[in-house]
Amino acid sequence: MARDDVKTGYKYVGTRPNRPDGLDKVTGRARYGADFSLPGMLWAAVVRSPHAHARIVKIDASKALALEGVKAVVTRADLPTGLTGEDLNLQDNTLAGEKALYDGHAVAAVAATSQLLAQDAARLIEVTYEVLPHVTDVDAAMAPGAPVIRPGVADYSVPEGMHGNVARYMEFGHGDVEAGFAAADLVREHTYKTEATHQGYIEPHAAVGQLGEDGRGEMWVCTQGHWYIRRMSAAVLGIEAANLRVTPSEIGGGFGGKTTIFMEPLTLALSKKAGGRPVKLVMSRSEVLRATGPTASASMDVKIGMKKDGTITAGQVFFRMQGGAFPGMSPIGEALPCAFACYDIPALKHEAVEVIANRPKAAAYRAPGSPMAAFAVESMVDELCRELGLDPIEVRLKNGAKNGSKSSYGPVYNVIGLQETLEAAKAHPNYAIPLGPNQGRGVASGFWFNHGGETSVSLAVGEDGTATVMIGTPDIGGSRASIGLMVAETLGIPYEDVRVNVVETGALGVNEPTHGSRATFASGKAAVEAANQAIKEMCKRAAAEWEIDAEAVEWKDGAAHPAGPNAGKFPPMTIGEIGSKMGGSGGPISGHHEVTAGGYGASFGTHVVDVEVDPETGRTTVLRYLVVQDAGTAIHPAYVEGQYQGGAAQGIGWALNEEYVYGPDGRLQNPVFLDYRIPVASDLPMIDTVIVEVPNPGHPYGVRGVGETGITPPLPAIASAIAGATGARIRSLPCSPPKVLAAIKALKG
Amino acid sequence: MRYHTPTSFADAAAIAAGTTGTLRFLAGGTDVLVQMRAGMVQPDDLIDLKHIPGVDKIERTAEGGWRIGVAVPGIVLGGHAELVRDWPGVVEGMNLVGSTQVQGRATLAGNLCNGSPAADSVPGMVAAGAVATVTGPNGTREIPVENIPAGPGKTNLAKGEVISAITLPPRGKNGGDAYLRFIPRTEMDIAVVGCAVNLRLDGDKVVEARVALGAVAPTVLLSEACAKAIIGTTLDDAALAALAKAAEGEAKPISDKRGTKEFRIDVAGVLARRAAKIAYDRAKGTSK
Amino acid sequence: MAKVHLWASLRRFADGQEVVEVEAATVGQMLDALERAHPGLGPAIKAGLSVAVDGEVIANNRAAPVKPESEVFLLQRLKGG
Amino acid sequence: MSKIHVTTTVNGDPVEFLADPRETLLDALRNHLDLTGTKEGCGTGDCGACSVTVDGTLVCSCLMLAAEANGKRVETIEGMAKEELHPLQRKFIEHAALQCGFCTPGILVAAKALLERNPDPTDTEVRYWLAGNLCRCTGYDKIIRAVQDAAAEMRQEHRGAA
Repeated sequence: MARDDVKTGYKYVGTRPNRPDGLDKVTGRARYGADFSLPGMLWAAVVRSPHAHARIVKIDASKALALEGVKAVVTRADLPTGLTGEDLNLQDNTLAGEKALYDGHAVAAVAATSQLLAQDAARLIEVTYEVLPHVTDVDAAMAPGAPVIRPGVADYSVPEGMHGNVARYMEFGHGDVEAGFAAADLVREHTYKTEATHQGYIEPHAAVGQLGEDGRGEMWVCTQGHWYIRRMSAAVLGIEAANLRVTPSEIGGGFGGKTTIFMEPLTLALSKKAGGRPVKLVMSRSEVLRATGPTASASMDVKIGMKKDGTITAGQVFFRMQGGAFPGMSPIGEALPCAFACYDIPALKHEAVEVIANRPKAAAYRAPGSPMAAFAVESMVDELCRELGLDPIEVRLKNGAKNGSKSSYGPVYNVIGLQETLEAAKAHPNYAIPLGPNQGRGVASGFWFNHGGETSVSLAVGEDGTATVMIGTPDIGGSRASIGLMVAETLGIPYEDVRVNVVETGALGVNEPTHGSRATFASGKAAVEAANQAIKEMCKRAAAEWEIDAEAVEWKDGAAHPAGPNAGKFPPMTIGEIGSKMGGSGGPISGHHEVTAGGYGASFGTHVVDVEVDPETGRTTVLRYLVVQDAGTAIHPAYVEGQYQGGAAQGIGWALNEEYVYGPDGRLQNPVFLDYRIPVASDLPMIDTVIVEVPNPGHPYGVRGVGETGITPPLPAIASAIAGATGARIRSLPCSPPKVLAAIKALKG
Repeated sequence: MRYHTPTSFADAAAIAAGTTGTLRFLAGGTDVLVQMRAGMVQPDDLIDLKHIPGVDKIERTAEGGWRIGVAVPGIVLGGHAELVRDWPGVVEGMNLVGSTQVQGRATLAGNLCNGSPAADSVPGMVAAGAVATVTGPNGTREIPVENIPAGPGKTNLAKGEVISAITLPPRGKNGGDAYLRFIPRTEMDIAVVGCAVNLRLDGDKVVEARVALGAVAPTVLLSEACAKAIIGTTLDDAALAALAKAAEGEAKPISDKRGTKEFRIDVAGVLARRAAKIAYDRAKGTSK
Repeated sequence: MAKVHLWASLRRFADGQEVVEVEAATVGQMLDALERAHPGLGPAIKAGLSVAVDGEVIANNRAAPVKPESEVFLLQRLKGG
Repeated sequence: MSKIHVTTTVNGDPVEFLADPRETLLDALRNHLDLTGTKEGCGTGDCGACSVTVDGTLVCSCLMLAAEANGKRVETIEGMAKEELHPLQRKFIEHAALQCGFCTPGILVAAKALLERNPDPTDTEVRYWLAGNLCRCTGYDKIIRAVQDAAAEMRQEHRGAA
């Protein structure tokens, strides 16, 4: 299933060349967010609320401003009023208004001539708070008597009578679930919980912003989407987006967490107040954990009915999710359709509510909502399989979605590869390895929609026969290489002759961020179209030179060839020859393509994990791990594997140790990597991968997008493996040693 | 902040005695710099001890023990074959502190003075019977390591006093020590529970034992009851069970973000058992 | 006429109907027609919707074509990580 | 606040700068010497992105004051490639052992320090040595493979040279 086994006839697609930015990244030359500096630059620091919920009575910055070298302080009073909807939410999160809504909420910012001075000045800004009652847990936020954090937060969807912290409600389904449960031999019903986790990118947010009196400005920033940064920053500050030019730096990881703004507009606001001097702001790790966008925490009721032969007759879920103190941030709209997306079940009912709580404004995190939903549903499917003595892969093959299945969320699947991933997992040697004492095996499947979105790409043919491609989707994990490969394939020129650049907002039309697994899919698709456009023009130039019809010229192997009746009449004209003469043959040759890309194909994966649990301490060791996922087509298989492995590692962290821990005072207790425990090198085994390729008919090279699905199956797969090893089922993540040990002891009575 | 680089402990003590604001000593800096970065501590005076001659040395004492300078980092301890042969438990405790990078800087004295009940190097030192040499404005005194920490983040050192060396006693014959800790990951975490066992055998029988428990009380505990449970035994299953029970009984932990009270009590017993076995095997010479 | 499937909790804004038939050649026309027929759906449409037309999910493209025989499902606006 | 005059050697070059006594070596490298290849991921010694060697010992430059570097020999990622790339650098590119690349300088510096001490480590030894270097993108798999492949090549070269 790896590329080697599939004959595609591609010359470049499917190969593993060095990435174009590799050299810069191994030598320390690549410039990330905090690596930019400008002449006359100031440094900024942010004052943050130490309270989970408090009225801001007074902000006194006089002592800070009295320090020599302190140039500007901004508070909410410096920002425009009258914003509505999500723009207001963004502004409220950039700087607190009347109330601080979570521990770490920004209250003021200061710019000074050095970083230490800015930090000293921030400590001198005195904020008077009136502390208010708070709530941080998703279930507690809906309990009677829980403080209503923001009255009137409910949108149109919330039925009368729900708690004041409920912001959204959703329900859908099909079939008769009660009849389905009645037809089952075994019906089980449980509640599953997941804690909030953070994307944990190693690069903290950083930006350098400059804004002059004329309202024109620039920003250099690490982001997944600089057009989003531009639009959001402009909205928050009440300036014209067109007057802001945003250049993305190299990005040190994002995973969805860098698709929105947090402190970026503050650099501009401070710059303007400081007479237009550029201002640099770099978050500390604790600021990142306290005050950027972790994912939601969830509490999920699941009920599934199964027959003795493994047929699933009905499923029902009720999800409660909190995405912080702002409405619209929890991924209920994604979690619900993902819940049963891997299955073809005759009767399903999905319900969810979004609740707000005194926590930071959640952001997207790799397949937002899908990992939680998978934890609940796939854990329950595993519980039923174990109780009925059924093989978990066979049950998934039996009930799994296929081409033409009606999806759990309504539409019919076109061409999908879930069954292929299940067959490959079943056939993999890992699935046959005998388990020892205290060892267990877990299986789970996962799903992500993938995404297309607004995309603009341009391509210029060089005088030397090379091609330069300008894309607007920041490269997080090797997309420049994969887009370069597709362009090389299309133009028929060596990969080394294609240069792919991520360009700033002034150089292209609008692009959505690198999110939803869309960069290689959508920018790649647009780049191929742009290349085709350039090819058309090059054929025209050749035709003019040969004095034949442009339609009688075909492009192959990097050259125009006379075709049809003219075949063989002229020697092929290479891209280099055409490029070298283009000034005299009509002018520079380029191609461009702008589209809201459609045609994306859903992505499915199946994971198999073996663990060993220390029965005396409850500590789980991952022994081996297998990721099988449908890539559509793997353009650069090494980076496809990298996405699979990285997604699995994040999922393993979520399953075992990562969690936001809030104290009774509503403050985050673990805002450092010491206690926010992401997997370290010695925690993990090698992560085996199988790339299944069921090409997506909606893409010229069959790409589906590979980034997101991989984080989804590990949560239930690990919990199920622990259940296999110990007999104890953990229904509340993380499966931390104290929890696992307590469950083992409870079993023993 | 004033940064001082005295060249003798007497000078260091004099500078320390003369300060009026927040004072910190700097050896490896792996705790102090973290606290400064987090804004928990803003020292007015920082006294760097690394310019004092001898602080980077490991030396045999006249009695056959080891005198370890306050700036000797973990990686140097771990690379000292003779010291490792004598006190593998002490060294393995120190080598569990932080990453390889932290090992390049972190010291026994710093780990001790940070005052954390979860400090990985402290149970091993306590079990070994290590002694801290303390220099103050009125000269030097020797204090058993277990008497240095006063509670989380606090020490029993008086104003102007600074640890000038750590001394491990002579290993002697038929002895072995070991340290184990429990963490949720494999590396990089603070101990949820730690336990060090140091014992001496006569034949198969344990004749001396010191057992120290970490992260189950405000300071590292030196447990009589645990020692009693194994002295006079051959560390058979009954003795190990008694040791586990004693450790569970001694543990008076709290529940926090790193673990629950119940979990810490259970695991204290488990680690005591496991560490005792390793120490026993080392004393027998059947393992390293 | 394209058949537009409403998720269950939207049906109360459309007289309890599960499927609403509308005349539309594009996603944008379809959404406009829906809102004209059932003004109660306005806030949901304004909040942002994704749609699936004949199996293909369309996040936010009002220009995407809808055929007379198309089967359309409304979804909440999808985000990605 | 009076500043401290620091004289040190970075990647073989003599350098001097004035440091606030509270400034870390990491701050000095990045802000005074424009050596931004060394990264800050946490500032508390938990992520290893700021790894450098000081007098040959691997340390976190965020856990060391700039003033402490006086008279020392500091090596950073910028000094790793001589006339050509270090085998580790080359193997990291070839094995796709980096995705976002932010942790890469620290991991390369740490891995180089490992191979200088232990030219033939086991996978487990590599994993524990690098446990203080967090990577969130790769799951470490390709990093371990790249380090081992570089180690094998370096052993081969060493044998060839001997």
